[in-house]
Amino acid sequence: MQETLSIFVKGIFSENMIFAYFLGMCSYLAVSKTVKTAVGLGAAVIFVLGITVPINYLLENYVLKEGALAWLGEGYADINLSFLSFIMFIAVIASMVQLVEMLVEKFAPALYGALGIFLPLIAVNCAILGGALFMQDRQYTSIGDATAFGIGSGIGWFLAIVAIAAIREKIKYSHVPAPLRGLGITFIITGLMGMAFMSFMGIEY
Amino acid sequence: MSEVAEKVKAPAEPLFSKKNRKLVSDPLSDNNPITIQVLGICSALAITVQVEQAVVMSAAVFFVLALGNVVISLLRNLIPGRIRIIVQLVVVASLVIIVNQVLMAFLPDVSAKLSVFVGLIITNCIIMGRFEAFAMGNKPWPSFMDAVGNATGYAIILIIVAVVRELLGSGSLYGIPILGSPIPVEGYPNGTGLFDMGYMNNNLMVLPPMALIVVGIIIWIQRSRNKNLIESH
Amino acid sequence: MTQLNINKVKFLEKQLKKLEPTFAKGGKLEKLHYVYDALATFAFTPATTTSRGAHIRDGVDLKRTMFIVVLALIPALIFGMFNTGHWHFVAESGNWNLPYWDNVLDKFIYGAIKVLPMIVVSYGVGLGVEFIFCNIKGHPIHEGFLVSGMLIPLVMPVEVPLWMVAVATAFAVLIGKEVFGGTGMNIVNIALTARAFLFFAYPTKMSGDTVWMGGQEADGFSGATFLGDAQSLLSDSPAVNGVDGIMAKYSFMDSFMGMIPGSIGETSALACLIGAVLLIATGVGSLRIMLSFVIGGLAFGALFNAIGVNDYMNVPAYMHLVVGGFAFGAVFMATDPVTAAQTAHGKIWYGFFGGGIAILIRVLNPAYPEGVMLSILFMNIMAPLIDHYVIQANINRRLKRLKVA
Amino acid sequence: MKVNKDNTGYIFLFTFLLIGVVAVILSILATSLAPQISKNNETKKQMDLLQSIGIESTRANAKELFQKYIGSNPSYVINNRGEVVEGNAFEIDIRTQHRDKSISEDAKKYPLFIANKDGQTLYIVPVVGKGLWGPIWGYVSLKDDKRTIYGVSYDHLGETPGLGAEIKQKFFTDRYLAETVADENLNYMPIKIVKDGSGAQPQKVDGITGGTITSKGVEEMVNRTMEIYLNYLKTI
Repeated sequence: MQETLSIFVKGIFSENMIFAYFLGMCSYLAVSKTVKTAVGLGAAVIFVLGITVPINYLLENYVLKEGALAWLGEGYADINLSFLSFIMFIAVIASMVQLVEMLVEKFAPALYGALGIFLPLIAVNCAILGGALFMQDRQYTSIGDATAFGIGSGIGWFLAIVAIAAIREKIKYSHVPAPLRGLGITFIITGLMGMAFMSFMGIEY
Repeated sequence: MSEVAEKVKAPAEPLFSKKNRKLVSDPLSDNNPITIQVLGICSALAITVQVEQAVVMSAAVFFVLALGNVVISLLRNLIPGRIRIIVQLVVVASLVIIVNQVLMAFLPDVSAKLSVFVGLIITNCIIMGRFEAFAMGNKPWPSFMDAVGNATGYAIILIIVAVVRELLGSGSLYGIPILGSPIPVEGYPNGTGLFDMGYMNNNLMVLPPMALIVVGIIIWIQRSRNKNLIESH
Repeated sequence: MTQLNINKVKFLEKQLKKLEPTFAKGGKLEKLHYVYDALATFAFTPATTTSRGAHIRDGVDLKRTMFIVVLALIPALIFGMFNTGHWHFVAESGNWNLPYWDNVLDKFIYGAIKVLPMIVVSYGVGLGVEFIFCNIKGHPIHEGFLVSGMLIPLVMPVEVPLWMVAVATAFAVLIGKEVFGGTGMNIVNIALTARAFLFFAYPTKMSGDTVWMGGQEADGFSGATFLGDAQSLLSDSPAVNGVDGIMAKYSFMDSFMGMIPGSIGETSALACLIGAVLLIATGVGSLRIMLSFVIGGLAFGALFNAIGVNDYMNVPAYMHLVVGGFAFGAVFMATDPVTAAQTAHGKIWYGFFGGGIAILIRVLNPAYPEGVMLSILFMNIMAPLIDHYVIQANINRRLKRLKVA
Repeated sequence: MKVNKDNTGYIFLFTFLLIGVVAVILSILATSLAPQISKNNETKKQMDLLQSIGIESTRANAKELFQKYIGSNPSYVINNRGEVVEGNAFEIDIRTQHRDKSISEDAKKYPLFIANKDGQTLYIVPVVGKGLWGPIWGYVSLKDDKRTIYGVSYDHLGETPGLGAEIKQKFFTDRYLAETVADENLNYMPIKIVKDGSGAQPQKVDGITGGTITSKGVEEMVNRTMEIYLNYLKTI
């Protein structure tokens, strides 16, 4: 339990998707002009990461990994399909996003109003595929850990994009040198934020 | 109808016509995928700690983008519109798997350092972006030129960032010590070269935040030289 | 403000007036106009008046504010110099219990020789970058750096090489401030940026046992700080004998007075307190932030006392307030009006979590002994978000009131 | 010929063909490269093992050197009580053994390699533990008195460059040379990492300045592992 909690907290702070691995930067830069949209996109990322990481975990451990097919019978124990993992993960993500979009639209129209336009953006958000790949790389030992990691890093991503959106709203009134306006200053702010987030790196949870 | 079309058809374009050359030269600076189009940053920054990794990453992206652009362009009249995103994803993912397998087989040490970032080429927005914006509507050769240009533009930024970070962060370039060695040897308790004079490696350069700040400064310099690129906000 | 009138030497004013045409438009040194302007207005109130727009009339302008902060830093600076000298002699003699108030003048002179060059470098590099920048960009020079330039050396260990001070100052002024458009526009505190830069870039020069005492010579003499020693409680082989051992080595009173090793200006909670009184009395520093910062620190400290899983958690909460940079951070860093939260409610949250996270990092993060600077940096980042939600909550409340009415 | 590209039948046909082609290409590639990839992993392990007995190797000559010094000797798998159990020492992944909580302490397997260099028998013990950011691991080789360290090689996943990451460097691994992990009767004695510069004394090793946590991790992993292996080394 303690380990699961530690994975969760690490995902938010010390192994933050944005500040430690730069994942999901494209949408992070594009959709962080106002806090309101940032909250929408951030929530969508938490949602999708929380769903796709555990599904990909099952896929990895019961289909792709070396020996993962052993449950089918003795003869399948030697099969190693891990070279297919990229294509399987991205397929799961793309179809899950589609499915979630349809379900949300049907059963929770209010939520769809808030998240709807962001969901298609998410299929190509590096943070989602990154979540699956880190899950594979770090070999979490249970589906609970994998879920905790998914949701934790989703929240970390959320925190990052909402914080920068607030800062960008604030610096609208600053005299940023013209060549730095927009993209340049956002990069530099993110760098400074990264330094601040590093204070959590190394905490033993 | 067809006769008329035959007549109006322009003479075959030379392979390196002005238009084709522009496809290559544009993304190098004025329309650089990273600093202007804001694509493909995700995987770009984490691996720029050393020049070697940046070079291998650039080569991998070049391979995936060039081949992918050509394949998509060849298939462009066959791909059903409704599933084109999925088809594009499948093409990228397959090419990336090939790259990953080849790296694991022939460059195992670099492959270990790049870890998950090879896989993340799949969601590198440059690639999907070029497929969708260019290869779906153009012939294979221009698509290839477009890929060359964009991949090179990506590589340039990656390598500049990596040079700055490796030189200041580790005192070396491509793994070769430039500023001396920080490892103490007999008679030199602080290391050799510049390190003997009290210089120290800047560890922050090796850490993630500095990559962002370096890119920010590159954008600053680039846009100061070309005022057309300045954003209104 | 009367003390400034002493500066009003007629001669100086005349000289400046004489020089003015040289810097005016079309003059020989037109390019350096902003440098002239900065120096002239530093000495004298400008003769120009505002011509349009809405203005709030207030006797306090930016320059005077900065002057008060620098004044408030003086006790910490003076004591810091003396303390640096003391620990130098401790290291030289190898005797931890060297009488504190002996040879006061010698100690002070030694400390001054160590500290003054750092101040000179910090001001020289910082103002240099600023002057160059202002001339390229053509905007007037602000006085903001007067405070930052003093804060930077005060938060450094005494043994940090001067070139590192220079690099850090240049980085902080350029990336922390100029890219945002100069004074008043930055989102992170300049001095903290400098310190964080050095901390991550050259960790061996910013922590550990060998950097706190000037010119350490005695071999094998460990010059750890309270935090450094406390950190070793996290491992199974503490350098001193448990919490009691540390408390015996650094008593509460010594720590409060500042008679312990540490960064130049931050050891004395008393000196910070004197500064705080001045800041609050003149209305320059926010009492709200200082108080909530201290309360946050105490609350988290008490919480960890209650949990008490490892030895470090048992360090008494009140002790956290007087060691390391806690007091200095609460008084001079967290209250920076530009980077702190702007709303009244926001300031309370900002201070509380600033103080709390500082203790959290100290106690839980074995990689970073000092948490205060990093926690304030983190809260600088979060401040705009806090403000955003405080304002949103206000708007919502008023909307509700409107509906009820 | 004009094809209706939005026809469902066409979409299915296209998808089917695409998947077929992709599957064939990828399978051929994967099967043809698989032996090379597993050979690479094997080579890396051989190089690490060789490094711990003080032999620098390259990918090209690792196999040959490994065969010469280590491969020709027997290797063992033991459990935490020091008894020999079934298994192939080279194929055991100590990192999985260390972190997988589904394996009980008693069922964990510990590989032991024996090397022969310059007529001396060396015992190579794999170690694995936790650094500041992630796992650290390595190999420690003991001289034929089974208690004096002959050489070590450490590696890590993501320790801070310039600080914790220095455990890989020769200047740090050299500090372990000639330290002892047990007394004459092979009773376990821990090696302490110290930071006050007194590392020259027996049973003490200087840590890395600023890399305290990683240094402590190395201390913990070496001591914990050696205590287990000494159970077995006593019996031979």
